[in-house]
Amino acid sequence: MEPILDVQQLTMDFGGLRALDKVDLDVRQGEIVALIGPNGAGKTTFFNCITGIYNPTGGDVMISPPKNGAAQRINGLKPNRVTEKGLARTFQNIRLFQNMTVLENVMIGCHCRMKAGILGAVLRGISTRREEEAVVQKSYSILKKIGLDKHVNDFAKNLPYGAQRRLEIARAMATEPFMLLLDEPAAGMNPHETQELDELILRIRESEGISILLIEHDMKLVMSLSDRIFVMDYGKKIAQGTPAAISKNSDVIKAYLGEEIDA
Amino acid sequence: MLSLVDIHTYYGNIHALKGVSLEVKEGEIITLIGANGAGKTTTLMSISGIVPPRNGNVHFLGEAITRVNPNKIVSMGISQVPEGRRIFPYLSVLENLDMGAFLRNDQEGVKSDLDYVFSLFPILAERRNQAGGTLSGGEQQMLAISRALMARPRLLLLDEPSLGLAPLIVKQIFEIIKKINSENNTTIFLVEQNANLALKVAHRGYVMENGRITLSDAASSLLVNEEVKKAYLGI
Amino acid sequence: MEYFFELFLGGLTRGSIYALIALGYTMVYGIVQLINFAHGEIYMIGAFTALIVISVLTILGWNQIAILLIAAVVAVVYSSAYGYTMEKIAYKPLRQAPRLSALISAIGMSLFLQNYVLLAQTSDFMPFPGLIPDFEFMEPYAHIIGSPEVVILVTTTIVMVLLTFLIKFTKIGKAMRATAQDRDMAMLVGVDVNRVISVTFIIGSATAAIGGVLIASHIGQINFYIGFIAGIKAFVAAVLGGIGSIPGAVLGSLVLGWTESFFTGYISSDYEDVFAFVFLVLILIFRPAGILGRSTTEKV
Amino acid sequence: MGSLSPATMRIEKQTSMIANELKKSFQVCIWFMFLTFPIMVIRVNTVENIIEWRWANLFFVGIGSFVLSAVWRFLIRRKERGSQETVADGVDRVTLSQRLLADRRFTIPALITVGVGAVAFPFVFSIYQTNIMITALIYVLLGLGLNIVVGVAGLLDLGYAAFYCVGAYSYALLNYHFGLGFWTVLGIGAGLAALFGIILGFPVLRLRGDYLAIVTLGFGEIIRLIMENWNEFSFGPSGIANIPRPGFFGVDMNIEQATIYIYFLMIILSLFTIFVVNRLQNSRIGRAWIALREDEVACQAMGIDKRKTKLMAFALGATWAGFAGVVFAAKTTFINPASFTLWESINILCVVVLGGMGSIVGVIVGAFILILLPEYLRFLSEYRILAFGAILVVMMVFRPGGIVETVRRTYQYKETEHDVPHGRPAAQ
Amino acid sequence: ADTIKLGVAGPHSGDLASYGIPTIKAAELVVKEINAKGGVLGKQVELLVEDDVCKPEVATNTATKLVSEGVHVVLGHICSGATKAALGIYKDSSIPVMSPSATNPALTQSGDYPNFFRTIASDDAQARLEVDFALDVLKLKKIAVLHDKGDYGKGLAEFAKAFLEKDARAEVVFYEGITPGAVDYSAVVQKIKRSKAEAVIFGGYHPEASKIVSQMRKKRMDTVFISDDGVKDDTFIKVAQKYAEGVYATGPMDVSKNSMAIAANEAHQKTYAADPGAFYLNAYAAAIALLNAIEQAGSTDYAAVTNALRTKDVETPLGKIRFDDRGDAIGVGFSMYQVKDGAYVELK
Ligand SMILES: Nc1ncnc2c1ncn2[C@@H]1O[C@H](COP(=O)(O)OP(=O)(O)OP(=O)(O)O)[C@@H](O)[C@H]1O
Ligand SMILES: Nc1ncnc2c1ncn2[C@@H]1O[C@H](COP(=O)(O)OP(=O)(O)OP(=O)(O)O)[C@@H](O)[C@H]1O
Ligand SMILES: CC(C)C[C@H](N)C(=O)O
Ligand SMILES: [Mg+2]
Ligand SMILES: [Mg+2]
Repeated sequence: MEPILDVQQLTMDFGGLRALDKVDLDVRQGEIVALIGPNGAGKTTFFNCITGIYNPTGGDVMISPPKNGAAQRINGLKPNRVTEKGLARTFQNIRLFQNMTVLENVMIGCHCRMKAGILGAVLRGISTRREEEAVVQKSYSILKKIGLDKHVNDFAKNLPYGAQRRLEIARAMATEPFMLLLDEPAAGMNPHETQELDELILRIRESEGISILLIEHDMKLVMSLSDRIFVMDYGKKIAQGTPAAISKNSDVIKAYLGEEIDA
Repeated sequence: MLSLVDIHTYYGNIHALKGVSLEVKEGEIITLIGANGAGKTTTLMSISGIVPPRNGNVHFLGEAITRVNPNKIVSMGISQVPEGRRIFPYLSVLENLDMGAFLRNDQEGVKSDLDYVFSLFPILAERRNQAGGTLSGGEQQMLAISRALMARPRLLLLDEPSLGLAPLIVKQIFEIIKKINSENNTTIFLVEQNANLALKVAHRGYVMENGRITLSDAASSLLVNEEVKKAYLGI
Repeated sequence: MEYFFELFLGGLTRGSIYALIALGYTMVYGIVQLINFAHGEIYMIGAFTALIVISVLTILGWNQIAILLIAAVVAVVYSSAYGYTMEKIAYKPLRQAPRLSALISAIGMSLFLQNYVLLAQTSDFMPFPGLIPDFEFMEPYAHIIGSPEVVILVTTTIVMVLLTFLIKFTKIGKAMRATAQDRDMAMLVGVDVNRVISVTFIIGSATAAIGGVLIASHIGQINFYIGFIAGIKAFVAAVLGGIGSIPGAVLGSLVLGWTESFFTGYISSDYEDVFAFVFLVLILIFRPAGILGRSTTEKV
Repeated sequence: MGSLSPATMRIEKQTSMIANELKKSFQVCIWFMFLTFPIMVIRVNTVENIIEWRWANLFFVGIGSFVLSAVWRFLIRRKERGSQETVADGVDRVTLSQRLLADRRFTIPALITVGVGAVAFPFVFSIYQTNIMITALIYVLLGLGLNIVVGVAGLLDLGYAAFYCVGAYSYALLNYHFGLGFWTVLGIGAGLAALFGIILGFPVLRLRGDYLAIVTLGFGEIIRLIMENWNEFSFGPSGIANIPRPGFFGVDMNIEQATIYIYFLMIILSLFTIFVVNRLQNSRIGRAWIALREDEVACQAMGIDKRKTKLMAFALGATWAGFAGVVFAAKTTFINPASFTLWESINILCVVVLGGMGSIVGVIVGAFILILLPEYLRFLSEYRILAFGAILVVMMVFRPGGIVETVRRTYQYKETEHDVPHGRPAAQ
Repeated sequence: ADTIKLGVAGPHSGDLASYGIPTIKAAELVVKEINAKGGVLGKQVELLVEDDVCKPEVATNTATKLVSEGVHVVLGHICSGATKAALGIYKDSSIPVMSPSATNPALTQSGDYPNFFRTIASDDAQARLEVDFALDVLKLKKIAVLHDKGDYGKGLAEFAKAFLEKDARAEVVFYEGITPGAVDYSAVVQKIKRSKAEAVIFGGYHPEASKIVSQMRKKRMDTVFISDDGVKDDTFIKVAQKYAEGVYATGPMDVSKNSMAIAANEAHQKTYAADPGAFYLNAYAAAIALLNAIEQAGSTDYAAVTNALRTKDVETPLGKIRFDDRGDAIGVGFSMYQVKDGAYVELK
């Protein structure tokens, strides 16, 4: 099967520091792929380069959205263009719109799939009104799926940490992506909550057909969720493979895991 | 050493702590576990005086420290590794560590402590002149812990020190916690999501729900407590 | 060529005048993230206090040098006291409030202080004695640059160096930087944030007073409104240099001074300010955080 | 022990507290006497070499600061206690004003009263009152426009008066040269202002916070200075006089009638503004503005085009200043660049922040207070601006969020029966 | 009580307050004196003081306020711009207005404002005098014209420039505006030096003038400095001190020998323990002229009062004055002054 995300030789320099060094990575339709590695390995930087936050120094980022399959190069695009093309992300340090309600946060996610312009907003014709209603409804049902329907009208800043992480996912889903990039979604969650997250991610893939690329340090979650795992260290890819293979890979154990773990 | 008696803390209109009482004895490692939003962070912030409790009392070494300025509290020997690391983003790693020792005057001691934390986290030594804000998440966490250690506290408050760290480092961190507790006789108050690990290093533990302490026991008993297992250990 | 040199020196003088005010401005901004709109008024009050002291002592028949020193000291003390009080009244209660609220409070303060001086003293311009004597050795260059200008230049440099040293290397300076970056965390490492902020205002106001005395004696006249105009220019200069940066404030001031001087000299003073602002915009387009400001890209 | 009943203990505690407060106030009083000593007490006449000692002032400062400090402490204390008490009932604190605004039983009669009052106003009150009401309404327009930029989109604009200036000069010049009428220029002026909004918007797209503020400040000054210098175009600082008031089918009106006419015109224009601005804020674009204010990076990651959204905010904000400018020129019949200084921009900014950033009702209230206040403070004569400055500080200290804080809109949604394969996640 | 209401409008706060406040003082003193003598037409005179901050938009409010409070005559406004904006309102309510300071020529020359009078001459008259003096008396060839970009200063400078350009004897080598309030004018001064101008004609006020003159002299330039009544102010000499020596300035004809002027200045010294400020005597004269006109007219009727202003002479600190059809004071003209030994001396 053709990869829907194909990253080749991605390189990123910060001054003298090479944070990414010719990294290759690919994700196929419907896959859950994990990106792991020690702290400072360059995982978040990798996300930033793919989503247009940074402009990579070198390499290619290609996507082939499943709906209109033509492959296209997306490095150098503005973040909003990347999102329009169907890649949505969450942030390692939560970045919600703190002073907006939970529902509004998700509605912002819908922004790029809406059409109403200034005139539409002022005149509020039938189509605009329909669109607004539809967006409210869509946002609500996403929240319900994610289990935040109790909090629709709360301010994002007043949510507990775990709920904020889930809201980030909800917001990203609202952009109707074909692929979600999750940066440490389980950080700050207790094992019980992590378990719920595990189920949630599986459900997103199953019911929406969204592929997932995730960064995570919780090995239990990574091992149980992912189809394939990529491992980075010092900006380089040091291994890739199935969970079972990775958990036994001696390089990975040495650099990252510290011991063999059960996949 | 530290005791909280029936403290109530608010964020504007949100009643975050609804009568928390707990105690930490000299030389102990105690841990506070609880779901997201239970009020663990708030408890630490109330002790440090950043979010002073509206009612109730906090005593440290026999002195009341409720509504005392945070800098006074620090000078009495309480250091905190706050949630979210809170690295000074434009200070270099070295300067961040220096800030940790802000109230100390013994140049020699500071120097040797610096070497000590660099030995704990060699990566920090490598990045010593990089601005704190550009470190990766995990590097920042190491820096936050080191910074607190630089104050040579008598009581160290740790808020989710393992957050965002690689498994290898997490293990390391917990070892360091044990080490500073036994070697330097630093008392440790540990807040953790990773309850499993926390209860393994701690002597005693408290469980917090919705701004109240609902359970307290020896850590080993909590580890086998059915409810705790179900709710926090994910087993 | 000589003309060029003259304009260069003129711009330098003008720039260092801006810098004397901009230094305090940028320092307060750097630590508290507050556009202290009333900074210009502190400068004005410094000048007024000095004038009052000078006049009283002159009438009492004191000697020139003693008057100069005493006036400067009293002005520094009073400006600092005003800065300190202003912070306690108008800014401290607003620490947790939206930043714009503090800005409006500062604007209110600025209006209040202007009119306070207007009412308590007079609305007219008052002559301010030229305290700085013409040095003998400067006479050959007098057609290009005067002694007071040289004194201002030197003072600006000294103040800049002292402030940079203070912020970079002293304990209170470190505490200031920590407070600027994360106030709660600064408290958690034992910094007395209230004190740090008070000290910041006191030092910032003291530099404003020094500016007040020197600039007023250079210009030769003051009234209640001088602070506002000077404050705006200093604000522009501070931003141009990268607000919060001490050397930036000086560099920004000099660049602004030169821009104005050369534009006036070679083109026209009609559009002097227009050009200065256009230049400002151009610089900020290429360096969105000012000449010496740190880049705003944040790590996500 | 037991000899002290709790009641006496309370009283004792209170008396000691009061004594303490008085001591504090006394210290403040001494401090202020020191602080104001040179400027309030001494006045020198440098020509005649006379020193005038006004010791009485010291006394007034002393008394004044003592009383004010006591009141100030009392109010601060109450403010803190106030927030404690609302907490006790556990409900989310909604301020009285917000509650009132949300309650239809209150809003409808209130709206009717305001409506009737507004219509009757010019017939009941003097032409002076009507005149200042027009000014206040002009500021409602300006405030609502700037609110889009500052309050909603979070872009600090210190040069807003520039667009106001564009509107005013559009009318004055187009009328002077081409005889265009008020109604024609109303549209053109707004359009030109919007165009300038975009022109300003481009270079500042990359700038943030205070850098943006300074560039907009510069832009405002540039426009004013051009008007001052370019005589051939704008008649320079001496301005343009005899600008016609708006016409009404060629009817000749005396000043009183004209004032009333402009008053109603402004009422209609304000209603129109409120309508449009309200709709904008509650639309896809309005949400994007707010999101932009909250977090630019996340905003872009959610697919919002930062450039386009910012430019729209600038352009739409400027449009209202354009309208206001045209009306302003028609109302004063004389304009010169001095009306569009930085202070003007600051004044409009004060309207927005004092009223409550982002809140339409707040901005309207803010405009009325800030414009009417100096007018009604006229009895204080020279102390007017002094008092005005003090009031700004006090209002901000005691209501930092503005007079009316924004309430986020809640949306109506239908419960969906979403079939979730794995059952509802067990969120507590 | 039945009183004669005299409105006083001008900038009483803000950056231009110093031009407005002396007018209040003058009005207060005049009214106090007249009231002590039994008032006007047997009624006491009441002052209604209103601030206009020199802004046209505020001036319209000020004017409507005064009108709705029923003023009979208005002393003000101070700035030409504010005056222009306010005049329409007074005109519609038939109220005579007299300004001590608004010098814009159009105010009287356009014929748009029949209710307007002033106790100061207009800018073109001053410019004429300055130019004539430079050419006829000083016989200068190269002249720099400078202004402060303000309403008044630039207006004046433009007249001066136009007059010079019409005359073949001299050329304008330099014409520019400076930024008022700037901390230093060295660049402009250097430029004047380079232009080899023999004289500078400056339109504007004394704060800028003193800075420019001082800087020129400090740079050892001896360029002649000619300016206007905005500079013919003692503050200028106090501020510029030794550098003021030799500066020419036009100003209302010398009244220092006028007994009323002396008395008025003394009254100010006595009451406020300070020197009177700008336009004080003009305001003093205007207040007297207005109240006198009412007395002469026997009522506050608009036609009668304006007629009295135009036909009846009145003794004021500026001398004996009457107003012409356009509203300019007859007999109030300008003469040229020069600073000699720290004081302005009228040149004949
Ligand atoms: N904007 C930047 N400027 C300079 N260095 C940077 C910047 N962003 C990242 N780095 C550096 O790049 C390296 C990789 O950082 P990155 O955040 O990608 O790590 P990570 O793999 O996500 O680690 P973690 O698991 O701890 O989050 C780090 O050493 C970091 O210091
Ligand atoms: N700054 C704040 N403003 C308002 N409410 C807050 C604030 N900080 C925390 N809260 C609220 O207080 C309660 C307790 O929060 P706290 O951060 O102490 O929980 P926690 O136990 O540390 O949770 P976590 O595991 O997510 O860190 C929560 O309901 C939270 O929403
Ligand atoms: C006080 C000055 C501003 C008045 C000036 N002569 C004018 O006509 O405007
Ligand atoms: Mg990361
Ligand atoms: Mg927490």
